[in-house]
Amino acid sequence: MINGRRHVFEQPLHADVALVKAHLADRWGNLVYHSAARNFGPVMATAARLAVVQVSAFVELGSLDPEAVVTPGIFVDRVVVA
Amino acid sequence: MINGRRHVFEQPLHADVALVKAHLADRWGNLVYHSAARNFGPVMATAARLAVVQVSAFVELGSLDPEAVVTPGIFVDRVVVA
Amino acid sequence: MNLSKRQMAARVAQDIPDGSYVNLGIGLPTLVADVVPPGREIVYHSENGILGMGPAPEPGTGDPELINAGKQPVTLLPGGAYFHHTDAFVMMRGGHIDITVLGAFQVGEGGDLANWATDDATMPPAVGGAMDLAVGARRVLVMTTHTTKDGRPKLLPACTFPLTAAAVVDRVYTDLAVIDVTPDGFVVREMVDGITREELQARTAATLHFGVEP
Amino acid sequence: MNLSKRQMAARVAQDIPDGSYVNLGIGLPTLVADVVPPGREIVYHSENGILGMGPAPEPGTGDPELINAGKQPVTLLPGGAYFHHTDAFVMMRGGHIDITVLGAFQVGEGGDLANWATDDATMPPAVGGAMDLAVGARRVLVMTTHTTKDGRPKLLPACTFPLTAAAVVDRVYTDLAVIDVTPDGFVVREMVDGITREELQARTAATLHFGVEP
Repeated sequence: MINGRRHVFEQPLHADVALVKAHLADRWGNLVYHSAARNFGPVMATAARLAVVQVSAFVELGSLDPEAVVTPGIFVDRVVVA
Repeated sequence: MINGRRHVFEQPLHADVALVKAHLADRWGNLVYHSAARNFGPVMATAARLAVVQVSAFVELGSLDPEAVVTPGIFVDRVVVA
Repeated sequence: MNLSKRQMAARVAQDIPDGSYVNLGIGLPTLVADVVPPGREIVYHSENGILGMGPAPEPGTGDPELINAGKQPVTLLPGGAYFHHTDAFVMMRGGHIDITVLGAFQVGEGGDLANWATDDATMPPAVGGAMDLAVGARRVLVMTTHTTKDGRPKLLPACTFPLTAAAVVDRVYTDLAVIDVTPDGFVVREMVDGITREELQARTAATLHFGVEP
Repeated sequence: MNLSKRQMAARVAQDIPDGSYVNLGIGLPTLVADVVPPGREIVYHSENGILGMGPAPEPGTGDPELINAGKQPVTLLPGGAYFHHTDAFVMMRGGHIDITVLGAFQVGEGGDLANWATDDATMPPAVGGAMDLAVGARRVLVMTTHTTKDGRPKLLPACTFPLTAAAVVDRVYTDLAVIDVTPDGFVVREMVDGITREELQARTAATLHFGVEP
């Protein structure tokens, strides 16, 4: 019960590994996505023990706009360009 | 208890009104912030019945990068340029 | 006599005010966007992370990653924004969506909605964002044929299929009628030409009341 | 004999490996960033929504909105990013911060930390992100003077002030010693020149053990 309304309490799910597709990454693992492909990646990256990300290109550190980074690199463990 | 570890369950807090400072807004109420001023605004805007936002400038609809909007306009009720 | 899908969609669209935030469920409800009266600015939400969704792109010009929750190619209007799954559901659960239009397998006269699983083992259940929309949207409109293909009623005293949500439906639009869910049960507000009250009742398992819109 | 604040910070900095994600608590711990050995790339997190925080700007050149959790002006390194409060706390609570360095009013020999409220009614309690950091960071380092200004011990059998978190502290750096929290209690790893074990014990309420680093 929260504020007098019934709610279901869902236990959080953790993943051992998340495989995420993003658009661009830099050396720290900061990610930006492309349009609706943003859907699950940013969320799963935060919830997995190991986040492995496929990106279309790797860019110079500092070239992603710090205001527009969607997944900060702290959530990213491995980046693969493909 | 979640995964065998004790947790405190905090009841969610709702605000009647949130007063938020952002950087730019468009006619739909989409917002971008400036550096660390992003801290509380995006979160409180989602949790308040009425979100009133002060911005430094109002921009044309479509001129904010849809990939970089931080607070989508659906969370924003009033915008004041000041 | 029966409304076509497009006519049903047009009837729903009449009831969507200018400036609404709207989520259209997968399937039949997506037709609504095509028939909204000109001049109304509706902001469409898709639970896969889009606000300000525009119509389908011209063939061959679409962005393969710009799709709606039903995996159909869409476009983004000026003012649109992308966000992730959790933010999409914050909008739904937090009561920020003005109107959702959902399909239904069954609707109970108390406003219960069943639209994700049947008793047919060959149809895999699929819930998507329907539970969160049904509970979170300020107004829940259901758009469905009045009966199943084999003629069984969908408007029942109580749903027999697993519920999507309890006591959430505000209004039902079928190919035969527009019906409100009220404290007194189903109240028919409009009927198509060429059908009688008795004929409509015969295709409905719950008791129908008839009244003009308050 | 006693280390200066800067010397204490330098000792802490020795133990921060290259490539770590680090959150430095408000006050004394912020000094650590100034004395990290050159060549180490440390990514500093601030719970007000910054990752990749750089040193204080040249006087007069700062961005008034680019401040750390202690409201001091900072800069952003290439590769840095901004995010909101909730995401900042997801990083902390989710175990993504490798090391946090926190101040303390008291540390219990079981690793309990008290650093947000005292029994002094004239000092308003202030918790900030300390509870989430203390519980969430993979390694919790405490940096504090060995005793209070009026000579009372801060390392105790059990804290008497309200706890920030229970059984979380890994290592304590004081102006007199480096002390690990172990299953056997406090184990002194290093002492400053000019102090004896007895003198150190005399300034400590909990029993000290002495051992070389494993």
